[in-house]
Amino acid sequence: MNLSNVKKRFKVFFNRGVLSVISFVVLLSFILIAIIAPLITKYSPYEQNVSNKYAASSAEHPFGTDKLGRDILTRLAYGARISLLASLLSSLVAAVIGLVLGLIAGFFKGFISQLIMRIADAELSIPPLVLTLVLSLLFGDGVFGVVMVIGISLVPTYIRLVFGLVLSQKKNDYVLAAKLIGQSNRKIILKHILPNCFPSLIVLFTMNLGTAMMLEASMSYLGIGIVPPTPTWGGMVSESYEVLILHPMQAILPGLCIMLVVVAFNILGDGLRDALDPRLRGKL
Amino acid sequence: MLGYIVKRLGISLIIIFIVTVFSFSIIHILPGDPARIALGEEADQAAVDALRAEMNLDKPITTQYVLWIKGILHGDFGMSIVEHRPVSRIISERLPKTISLGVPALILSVSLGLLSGIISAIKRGKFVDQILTICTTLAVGMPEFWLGVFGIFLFGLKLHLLPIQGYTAPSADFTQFVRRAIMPVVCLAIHLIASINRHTRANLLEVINQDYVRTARANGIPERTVILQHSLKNALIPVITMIALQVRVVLGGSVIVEQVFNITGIGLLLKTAVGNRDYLIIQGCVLILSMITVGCNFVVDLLYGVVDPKIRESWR
Amino acid sequence: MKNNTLLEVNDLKMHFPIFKGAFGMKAGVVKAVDGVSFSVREGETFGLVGESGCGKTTVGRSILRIYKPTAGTVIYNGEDITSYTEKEMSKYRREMQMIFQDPYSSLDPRQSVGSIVREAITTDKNCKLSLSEVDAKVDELLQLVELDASMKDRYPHEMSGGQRQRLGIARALACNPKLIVCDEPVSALDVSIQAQIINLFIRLQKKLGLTYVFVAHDLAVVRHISDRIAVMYLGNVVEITEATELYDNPLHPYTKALLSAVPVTDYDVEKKRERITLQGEVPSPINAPSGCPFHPRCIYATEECKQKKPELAQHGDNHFVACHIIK
Amino acid sequence: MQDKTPLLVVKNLRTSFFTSAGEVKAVNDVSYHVDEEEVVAIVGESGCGKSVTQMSVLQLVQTPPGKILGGEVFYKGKDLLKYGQKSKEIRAIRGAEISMIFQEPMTSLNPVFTIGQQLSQVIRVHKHVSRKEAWAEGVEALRKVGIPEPEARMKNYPFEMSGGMRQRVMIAIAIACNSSLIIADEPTTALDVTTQAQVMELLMSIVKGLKKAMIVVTHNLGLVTRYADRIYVMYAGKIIESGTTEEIMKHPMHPYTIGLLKSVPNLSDEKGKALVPIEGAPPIVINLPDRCAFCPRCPYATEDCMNASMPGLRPVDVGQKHLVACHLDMRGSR
Repeated sequence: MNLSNVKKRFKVFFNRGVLSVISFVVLLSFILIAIIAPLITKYSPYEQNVSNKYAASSAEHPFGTDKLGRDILTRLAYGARISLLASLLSSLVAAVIGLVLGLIAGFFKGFISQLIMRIADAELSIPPLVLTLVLSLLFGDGVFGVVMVIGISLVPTYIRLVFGLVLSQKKNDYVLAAKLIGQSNRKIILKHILPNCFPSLIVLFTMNLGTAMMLEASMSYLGIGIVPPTPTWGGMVSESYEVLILHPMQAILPGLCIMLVVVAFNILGDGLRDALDPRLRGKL
Repeated sequence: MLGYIVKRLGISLIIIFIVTVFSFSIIHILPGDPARIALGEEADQAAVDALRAEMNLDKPITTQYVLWIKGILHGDFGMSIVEHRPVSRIISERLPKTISLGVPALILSVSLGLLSGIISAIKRGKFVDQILTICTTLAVGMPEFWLGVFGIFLFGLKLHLLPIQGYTAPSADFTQFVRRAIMPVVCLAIHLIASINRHTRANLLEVINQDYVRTARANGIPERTVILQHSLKNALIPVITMIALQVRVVLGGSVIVEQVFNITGIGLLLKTAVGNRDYLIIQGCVLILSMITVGCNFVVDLLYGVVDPKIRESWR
Repeated sequence: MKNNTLLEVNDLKMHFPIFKGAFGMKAGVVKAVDGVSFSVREGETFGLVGESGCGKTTVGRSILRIYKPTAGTVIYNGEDITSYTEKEMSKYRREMQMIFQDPYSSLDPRQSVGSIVREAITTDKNCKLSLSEVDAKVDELLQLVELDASMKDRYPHEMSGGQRQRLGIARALACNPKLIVCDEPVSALDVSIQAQIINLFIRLQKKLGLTYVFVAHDLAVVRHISDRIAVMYLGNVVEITEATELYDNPLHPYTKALLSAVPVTDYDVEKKRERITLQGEVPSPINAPSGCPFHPRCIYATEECKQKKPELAQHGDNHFVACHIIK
Repeated sequence: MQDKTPLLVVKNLRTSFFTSAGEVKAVNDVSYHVDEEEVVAIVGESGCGKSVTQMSVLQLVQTPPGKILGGEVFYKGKDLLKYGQKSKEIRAIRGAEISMIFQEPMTSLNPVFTIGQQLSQVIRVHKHVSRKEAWAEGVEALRKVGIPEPEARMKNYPFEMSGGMRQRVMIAIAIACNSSLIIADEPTTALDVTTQAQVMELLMSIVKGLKKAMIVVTHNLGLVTRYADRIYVMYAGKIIESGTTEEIMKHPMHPYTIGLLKSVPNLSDEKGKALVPIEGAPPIVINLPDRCAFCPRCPYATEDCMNASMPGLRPVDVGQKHLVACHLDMRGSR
């Protein structure tokens, strides 16, 4: 096979459509694994077996065991649960809060709008991980804490998006037309402005799933938020650090999982953006 | 010009004010008495009360805030309750390390990101573009800590090319600084390189479809000039915004990267302080870091005028 | 019966402040409309014509009280609505409708055709129609604007420009309006479609007794549809007269130039026409010239024109001109 | 009478856009010519392919999705389509031999460069003169198009100028390198009526004064009547009628041209004359059947029109230069 032929096949394989399908399949399988985790493995993620620590890959333990003899496959599967759940819930929290604040800031002029936008700016001026570190003091550990912390730190992205969308929509004549037929402000927001925000919101939401996942992993790696022994991918990388030279796979596998899911979310977001709202290209 | 600067400065100050209120109140909503944390569970109540008085904790919360701000304006961020040293001194010891890694990371990502983005756009759909697209897509999804761990494993432990941990100041030993900084800098820059590449590519492709690019082509301007002059300058404007927004991501990344490579910069300081509830350090770090971000954004706002004559017009 | 005055505009002024600098200081005003008076009789079409920036759109929007005028009065149906609040306006809101220039941005892209018309019907607080009656009304309205009832489930992006404009008209008609301000309603359409929409406007007027204020830059279109026409220049009306009179006997120098700038398709007539090409550009409404706004470009301008702003004065039947030269 | 030599001859030009919905035959077998010192108008509604035809002449069509599929474009005897899209040869033609003026003066000039930078760049690309000389020539060009204070204007950015002024700048760029043919694509559509007259008069005085040829692409029939020598009428990617302005305006022979003239409101019409619109909307040129594309909207269409294949251009009368692509003989039936 000559080089140009290779290049051609490569091109076909990696065009948008195929990539989107692959990422969709990757995501679906991770979600499936997360849901049916107890069916995949007979072990519990917390079940220790110190006599069998750092076991090599075998039929019993496909990916081996960690320093406490826990099955790595099991911990990866349960880790998927935590990571997916945390990123999904935190993105939802952020979307709801951001949508409401963005609508208010965009539709009503004056002090309230200025205040909301400046608070969003202030939040955006604090580096993301610094913000989550500080907020985690407030919300404490556990899934709820992590969801709130990540959710709040993602809010400004939604506020800014919705604010911009509302402003650009208010310029459209259909908002004026609705006013002229006697429609109230509240109805105009709910019936006309809100539905037209949704396509862009969905795009941002999908992309933020990846961001949330990354933040959760980073927090877990630092040992804040969701703490051991609860299985998380970030935490697993952190735990395997000390035995890196002997058992590198223990660090590489969970990292690979994070990367696959985040990349899949991003590609899906790109695809959705091109399909739903191509104007966002180059902005998100 | 002056009016514009004053306006941007005003907005920056408002943002910093909100940040101070935020970081101050978060710490004070938290349960637990800082004086008690400082002295330990066994200390007697009288000593705790004395410390509370010394730290102004017995005063009303607004007075505390005003005193804190007053101190900051005099360069006094208070005393660390764990290290018993001035916060300002601790931060000034730590900050240079973070910055000496952050600045090269920014330079690396802007230069590499822009260059690869332009190549991607010119060769859109071609083999090079496909490769770059795959690389950047993967890079965006790569956790910094994992890349760091992977780098330590490969270049440090397996190949013995680079030291795996620690930090040397560039003034002390520059070669050693470079050897130790390579991996942290790459880790800090990886996400930013990828996103600058994506943005540059997307914006350039968008601009290439504009009417004025068609005019340039219709007037026989060579394709290279069309892209490097007519399109790039227009495409850069949104990219600059995006870079300004991403400065904070690099600073945030330092928390992770400093943990991975055991560099005692401001990120690691903050992480430790959060663990210790050393609240004046937390407040100080948050404030300093957000001031750096706001400052960068301010500079970028001014930079706009260089690229966009419309903004320059509004300065007059 | 074209004698009842439906709308009267007296010395209407609309000045927009410009803010500049760090503290949002007022740097000047755009005198978009600077003293415009005219009246519109019930059932007639009143044309407002002029080039971009002359303030014709602002006049249209001030009539509908989308803007609150800086000075002057708008009298609708004998009632001074100039300083009405949103609440007081609500009784006339639905009587006064607007057709927009851009058939794309004037329709909500996420609403189906049926739902757009239905919304306009049901927003009426006094609407006591049952669901099926509303549906029947929607069909009736679509039929009125010559849209197929099968289009009800379509979305605006599936329609052509002409169909969208018909839908915009149907939405306005759903409110049972008396007065419709048409803001450049055909200028975004293809030439072969323009005639369809113009004919529709004329038919609807005959059928429903509508009153139009027709705002446009295309003299030929305005002349075709209007009974009377006001020519605007830089926030002022320079000439008001009957449509035929305007073309046969234009008096104001600007009107003459405007008419001669529009070529006609009649080959022999076109080759014989006199061509007046104006020099210079329309001045900015921020620092409009003193005296007659047209004097810097007018070849007849005298010292008086530079000093004193001319008032509209009658020159013949129903023919009003604001010019010092015409005596 | 001396016969004029053709400056530009376009033969059987075909350009298509390949979209997800199918192949859009934007320019479908179009042939026309422009003589020296002649003003030719290409008339049609949006989407008829009149602009794409001109873009194809200079190979400015975006590829992909567009592609020039075939045909020949002879300019002064050389076939321009033989040159590559980015070749030196075609670049030497663009802006220097054939200049284009576009519709949108607001977006056709680069917002981040001054007028002087853009104007002198074009001069330098084609004339190999120094920066200073190019600047001076630019000032001269601005003076020729009637821009007051050209030296100061050279330092302005496009957004500091009005639409009419920007269109004058476009004209200045077009004449700066002394091109023989100007292609003006809807040059005045975005402008006000009186500015439109100013710009057109300026263009005509330049074309007549400097003995250039011009192609005006427009939908404005009045403009064509006033300024053009010859007219080509396009519909759905094809030329359906051509002839001198007088012939076409006085005796249109294609039902579409007739309909267009009847549907446009005219200042000279007597009051009360009803407009006769063409019903329906122009077709989207995807997968059109092989028959007259105007058939579905044509009030004169017969059974034969629906079944017969696409009519070719034929002379209205034997030996005449007035050509029409219609099965019917419309003489006297108007």
